[in-house]
Amino acid sequence: MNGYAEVMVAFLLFSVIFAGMLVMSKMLAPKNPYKEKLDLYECGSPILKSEYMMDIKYYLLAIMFTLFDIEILFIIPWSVHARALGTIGFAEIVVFVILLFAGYIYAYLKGALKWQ
Amino acid sequence: MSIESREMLINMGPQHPSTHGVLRIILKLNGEKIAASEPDVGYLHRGFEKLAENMLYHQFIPYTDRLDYIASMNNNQSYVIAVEKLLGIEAPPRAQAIRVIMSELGRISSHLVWLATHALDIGAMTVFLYCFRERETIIDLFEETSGNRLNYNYSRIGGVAFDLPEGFKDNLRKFLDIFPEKLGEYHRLLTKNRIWMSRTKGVGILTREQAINWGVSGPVLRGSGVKWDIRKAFPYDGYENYDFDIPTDDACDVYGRYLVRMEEMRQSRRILQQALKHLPDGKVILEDSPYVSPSKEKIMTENFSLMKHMVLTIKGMHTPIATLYSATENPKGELGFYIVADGSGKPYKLKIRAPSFINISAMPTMLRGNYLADVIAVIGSLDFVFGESDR
Amino acid sequence: MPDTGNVMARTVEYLRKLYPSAITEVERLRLGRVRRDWTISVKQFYAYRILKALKDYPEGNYDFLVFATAVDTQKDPRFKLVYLIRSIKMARQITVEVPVADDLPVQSVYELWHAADFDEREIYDMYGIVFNGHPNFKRILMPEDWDGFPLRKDYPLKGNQFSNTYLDRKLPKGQLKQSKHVRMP
Amino acid sequence: MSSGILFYLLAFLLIGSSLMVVFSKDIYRASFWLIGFFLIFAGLLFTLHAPFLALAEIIIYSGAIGVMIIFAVMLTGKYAPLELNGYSFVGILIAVVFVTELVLVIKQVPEFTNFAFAFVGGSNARAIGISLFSEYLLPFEIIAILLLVALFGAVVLTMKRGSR
Amino acid sequence: MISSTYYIILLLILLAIGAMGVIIRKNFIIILMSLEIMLNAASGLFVVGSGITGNISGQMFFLFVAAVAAAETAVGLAIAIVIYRRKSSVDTDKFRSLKR
Amino acid sequence: MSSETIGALIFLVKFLLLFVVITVFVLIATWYERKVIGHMQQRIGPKRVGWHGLLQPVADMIKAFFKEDSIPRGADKLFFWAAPIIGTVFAMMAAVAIPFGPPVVLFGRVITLNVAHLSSGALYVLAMLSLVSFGAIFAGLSTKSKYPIISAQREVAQVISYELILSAALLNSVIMAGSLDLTKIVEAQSHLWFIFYQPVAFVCFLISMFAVSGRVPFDLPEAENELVAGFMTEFTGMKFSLFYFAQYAVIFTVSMLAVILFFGGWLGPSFLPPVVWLFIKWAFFIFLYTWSWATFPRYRYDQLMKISWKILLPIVIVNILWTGFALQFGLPYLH
Amino acid sequence: MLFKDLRKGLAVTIGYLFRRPVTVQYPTEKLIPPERSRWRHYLGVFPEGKIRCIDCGLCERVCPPKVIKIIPEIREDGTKASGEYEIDLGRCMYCGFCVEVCPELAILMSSDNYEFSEYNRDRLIYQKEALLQSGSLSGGNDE
Amino acid sequence: MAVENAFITTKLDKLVSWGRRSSLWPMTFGLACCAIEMMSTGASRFDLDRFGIIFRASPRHSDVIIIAGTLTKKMAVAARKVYDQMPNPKWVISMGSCSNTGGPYDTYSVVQGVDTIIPVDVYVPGCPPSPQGLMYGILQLQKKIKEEGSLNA
Repeated sequence: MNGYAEVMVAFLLFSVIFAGMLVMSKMLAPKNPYKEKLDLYECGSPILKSEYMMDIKYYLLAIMFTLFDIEILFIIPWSVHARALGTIGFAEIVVFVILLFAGYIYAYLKGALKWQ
Repeated sequence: MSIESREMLINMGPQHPSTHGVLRIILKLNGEKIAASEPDVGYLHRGFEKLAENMLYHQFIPYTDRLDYIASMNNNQSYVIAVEKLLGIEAPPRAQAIRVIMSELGRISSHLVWLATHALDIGAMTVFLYCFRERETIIDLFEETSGNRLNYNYSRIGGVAFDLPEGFKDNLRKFLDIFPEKLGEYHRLLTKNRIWMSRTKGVGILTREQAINWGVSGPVLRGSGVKWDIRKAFPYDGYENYDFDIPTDDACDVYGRYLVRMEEMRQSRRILQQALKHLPDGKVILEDSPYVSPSKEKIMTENFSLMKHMVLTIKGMHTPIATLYSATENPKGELGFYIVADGSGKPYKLKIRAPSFINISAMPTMLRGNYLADVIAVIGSLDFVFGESDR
Repeated sequence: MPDTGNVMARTVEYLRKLYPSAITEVERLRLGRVRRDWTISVKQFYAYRILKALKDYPEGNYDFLVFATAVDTQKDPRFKLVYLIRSIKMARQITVEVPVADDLPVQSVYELWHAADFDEREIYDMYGIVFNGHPNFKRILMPEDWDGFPLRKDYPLKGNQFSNTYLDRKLPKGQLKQSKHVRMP
Repeated sequence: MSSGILFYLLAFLLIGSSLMVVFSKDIYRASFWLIGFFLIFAGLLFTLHAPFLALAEIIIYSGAIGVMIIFAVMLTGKYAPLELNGYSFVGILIAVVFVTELVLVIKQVPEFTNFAFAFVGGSNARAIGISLFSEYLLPFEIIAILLLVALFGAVVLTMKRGSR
Repeated sequence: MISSTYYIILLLILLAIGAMGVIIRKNFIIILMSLEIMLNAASGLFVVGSGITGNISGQMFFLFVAAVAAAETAVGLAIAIVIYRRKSSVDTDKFRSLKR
Repeated sequence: MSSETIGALIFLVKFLLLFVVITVFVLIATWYERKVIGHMQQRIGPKRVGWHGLLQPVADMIKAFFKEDSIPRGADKLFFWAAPIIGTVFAMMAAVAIPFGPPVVLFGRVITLNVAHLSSGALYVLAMLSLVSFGAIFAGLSTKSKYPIISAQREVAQVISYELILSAALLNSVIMAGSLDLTKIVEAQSHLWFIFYQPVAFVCFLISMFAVSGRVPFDLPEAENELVAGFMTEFTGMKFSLFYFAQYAVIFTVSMLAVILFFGGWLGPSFLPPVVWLFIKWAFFIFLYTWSWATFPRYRYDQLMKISWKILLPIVIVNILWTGFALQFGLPYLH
Repeated sequence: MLFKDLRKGLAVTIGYLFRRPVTVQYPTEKLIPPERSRWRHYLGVFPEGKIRCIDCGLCERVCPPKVIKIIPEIREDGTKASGEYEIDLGRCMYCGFCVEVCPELAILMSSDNYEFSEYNRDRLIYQKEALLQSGSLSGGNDE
Repeated sequence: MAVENAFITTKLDKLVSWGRRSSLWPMTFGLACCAIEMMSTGASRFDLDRFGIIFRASPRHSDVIIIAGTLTKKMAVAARKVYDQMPNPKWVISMGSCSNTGGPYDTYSVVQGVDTIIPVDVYVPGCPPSPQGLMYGILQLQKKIKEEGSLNA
């Protein structure tokens, strides 16, 4: 066993426990739904119909997050072995990081990280 | 932004934790940025002006408490001064000094509530509780003087209702001694705090010209760098005898208004100290004026006094036929009463110039281009009260 | 502090020179000790121009609109608009009264003082006087579907009937606790 | 025995969730099921004794790509009409034929059951590290350049006009 | 016991489902999602192969595919968003050409 | 009994123990937090329900359990049910890999003091923490209500920004220890805690810790004064409580992680058992959460992003390179 | 030093952690309101037990929200006697004008009787019998 | 069996009722003057947290709504809506004269008593009620919940 079977079983157990809690609560609690109760909450005012549109910069953030996440994921194999991989490995990582940082600086200069 | 985004309409209020009561703002959001906003007031419109037209002058005093219910003493004083001016009388010096003490205490207490809610809105929860802790001390002073915790009904036409209770001066002195330390605590928690500064600096800008054009008053006007204070410009109740400064700030933003109010609390303390030192002796209400009921002892013993008392209570007093506007510097700004008197015991018309009402109208200007989270900072810095705004 | 009368007198003189027939009445009642502002009555036709002239008054702009309101005089013309304008520089204020009729729209002063924004809406809300040229003209204090103008003298204090479909709806079954009639021990 | 149950459960969930993705009308739901798919796929990789890859799957696919997709949906619209016409049935048919063919081919591949062996270097991450910095140096750097270019592309696409 | 064949068949089915999605759906984002399923299934086959051959290379390829998938999704979704902003639709039928 | 059955039993016992520990922690923590913050504000906090209000969380839970569960019209029922479960389950799952002490030998078996002993434990915890936010995201998307949607978007943006810093800061400890195994990371600190080698990484970790668990000054997604209750606005009763549960479980895990990565985990003088040392250090972080809640205002989200992307990210990446450099060339800075 | 601004704030909050709370723990310990406090009304009586009120109606007239209702009782011999006296405490604004104008000290307000919540709105209308008691009507809480 | 069942039910009933009254979360519905006193009650001097009361902003999380202040006709719709949106079981405390009966504002724009809009459980008189008065009202509500029983709510 490498521990991951336990993880999966724990996942199942937790899901069952928490879903069970919700279902139990639903069964035992009083119910009295009616039209007005089920209205969306909007501070007591009549609901203004419109769709929420997000700022596109968030999407750029998500992209940058993805790229840096991958970077970190690729650094991890080196990090557990950093000493053994020696100077070559370190140089590799430096080049790798610098390449991604170039992208970071590009995005920075392009104003992707500007908020005002 | 390169690509045009569509806008979202969102309701903030009337039931919202940070709209200080019942303000409703309709925000047009572009992402989280505010493209436009429209304040919708009137959720606490109670018909004060109509009520006043159906009420004797003195009966309306308790209602003025409920205008700006955070600084009831100031409202009392403002209304009573307006009526006194209309009648051409003036309260005795001791009464004036007591009113000054009360209104400055009211100013501190109001600013404490402002700081409490402002800080709570921006997330500093503890400041809220600290401010209310100090406010309780002031409330205690008010309660032992006037008999109520919030709506004091203390000022009377021609003076104040009661003299100061025993031990009041000591209690007040004690409060004034500890207050700077507490004020220092708030400063340490907020003023130089990087989070607080980043949340308030450069937010909700209202330039000098805009401030004047929008007719804002009080700390909001002074936070925009206009040195204007009714206490200095049109002194009342002997304010010309006190030595105090009018703090202003040229930053024109939320932080500037914050600093102005914090400094105002210090100045109020200064005035209070002077008032305490030079508190005159004597009567607290005019006794032989035709507009003022005699004291209780006289009513219970003298027949003539009883008659006068009954007439004043039932029919009210004869006023000159005149119109008048009188304003005082309330914690929120310039609170004015415009009275049209027709000679009867009831005002023909009473217009209340509510500072909050006008200050709210300047809000869309301050909000444009800011973030959703800044709305609450701006609301906090405007410090309005709906009892007064909606009347 | 310069003498009050002189500044005000100069202001009125200036206005008179500009629009000779505009000002019908000048009132400088001294009540009590501390009244310093004058009141001028202006014909409705000239009202906007007079106000504009006051705003641009060379000696010190009357750039601060303290408030605007109306009075239901129950005479003819029925209403009287009241503007109180202040010059922050000179620390002076002047009241401008404009008698207006019930049904004639009035020129909005929003462009001169944005402070009139809410005040004019309030006047409309309370008295039913309509303003032209206001950017967002609708009721402000009362609900949009309110009937009548409360501060008119013929409006009863307790108001007229108000009904709202949302409120008139009965509470759903099992909801009403009847707290009004059940006496708890 | 138990690993058999686990496999069938995972297989069922994988196929179910991928079908939900393909046939859902609401893109939010589709992204929900897609993230679920990634998670279950990570479970499958666990059973293949590739824990590092499973975690990579969770971090990259569920974490990063899932977030990107949710953002994209928030930026566009929610509903995607699902119209099935003759054209799409051809698509389904092609898919089915494709599968059967491949399954027939698979019959030739030798069976193999013991996935639980260790690679050179002990733990999964370590083995990958050694391999990455010896054999796969060049692809590693190319990946960096690819990511860089992707970032350029995304920035150029979304911030094109008048960003200043 | 579960042998590699089971894994391969499962992954092939997933691949087919992904392909089906790419073919029948018209929404660009859903197509991208289906593509992700296909990529997953394909790289999963690499991992199974790595197990069979006892060579870590298969797992390496999984990582590389993941990186490529991320890059592809990033750019693909960016394109989808740009197109949506222009044509307010992400329906593939509506943008046969990337021109305006 | 076969060895497998015993293994399964041990697993079950450990699992239940973890569940109980976290549940008790969540219950106690809500009480403790209200009490401590109360005293910081010169008031008392829960007092009247049970001894010094100790039963307060229990009462809250019972009430929430028997509260009506209403789902707004037009809400996505699947998301509405799934979101609280996702949040809680993954928060708990993250705790599964946390070791509470060195492995012990009992009945001739080596028993690790975590529910699942994983060779890439650190990475696993990170992966699970990144999944917790999906609970909040789907909760926000579940209705067409506006405040929750804004909140969901803030949650995503915040989590992606700070997940990165968290993992990069964590990487420093991994590089130092040369392993992803949390037990080994602790063992590697036996002569000096990593906080002394990596103060910068620790500060970054600390900041992102607050952000990931969504507490003051980074509690933007549920900023009560702006967004009413954020993504939880439309959730009632038990579902709402589960979100709280998830938040505290995350706090539990992240604080544990901080102790393990930088403060030498359960290492300490031997007059106390290791587990006690672990919990003492951990309690400091829990107190830190309360303390900062009592003191700080909250940031605006663009400032939050700015801190993460413009300040912390370059620092933490450079720090990784520096750590690698120091490791390669054996600068006196290390060992 | 680093983060000086933040540390200053933190010092303030932790400083209070060990100080005595200012809380008044209400049901067990109560804050006594000062003498002038205006809470529930009661009617003044002469030492011999006769009600002081002479039905002059001043309080009825002065009351701004008009919550006092007096219906005088005319005795057969023509003299006025104290009739019905009713205050709607649910509407009262506790301004104290009634106490202030009363020439006979006949209506007073208790300074410490603020505990009179009711389950029913009608019970807040206090008749003469209730107004003669200065204690609480609904009985204090159990603790 | 039935007896045992009834026994369990009453036990459970008591437990649930205890939970509900020990954790009354009011919603922030401050309207006017009374709101300030409500805030004071929550602040350090009086500290509602002792009773397990914390204010929530969303009606979905709250059990009791304290109508603190004048309810005008314009606001009544919002009040009703917010009340509607609270999940069962729910209670209403009417705080202060204005919300009890309309108070001193017998005018065209004020609702004459909250109970014309929503059912009220406890009326707290005062203008505004002192914090201790409000706490007394809350204790009365707790008493009422205790007597009401819970499972049929």
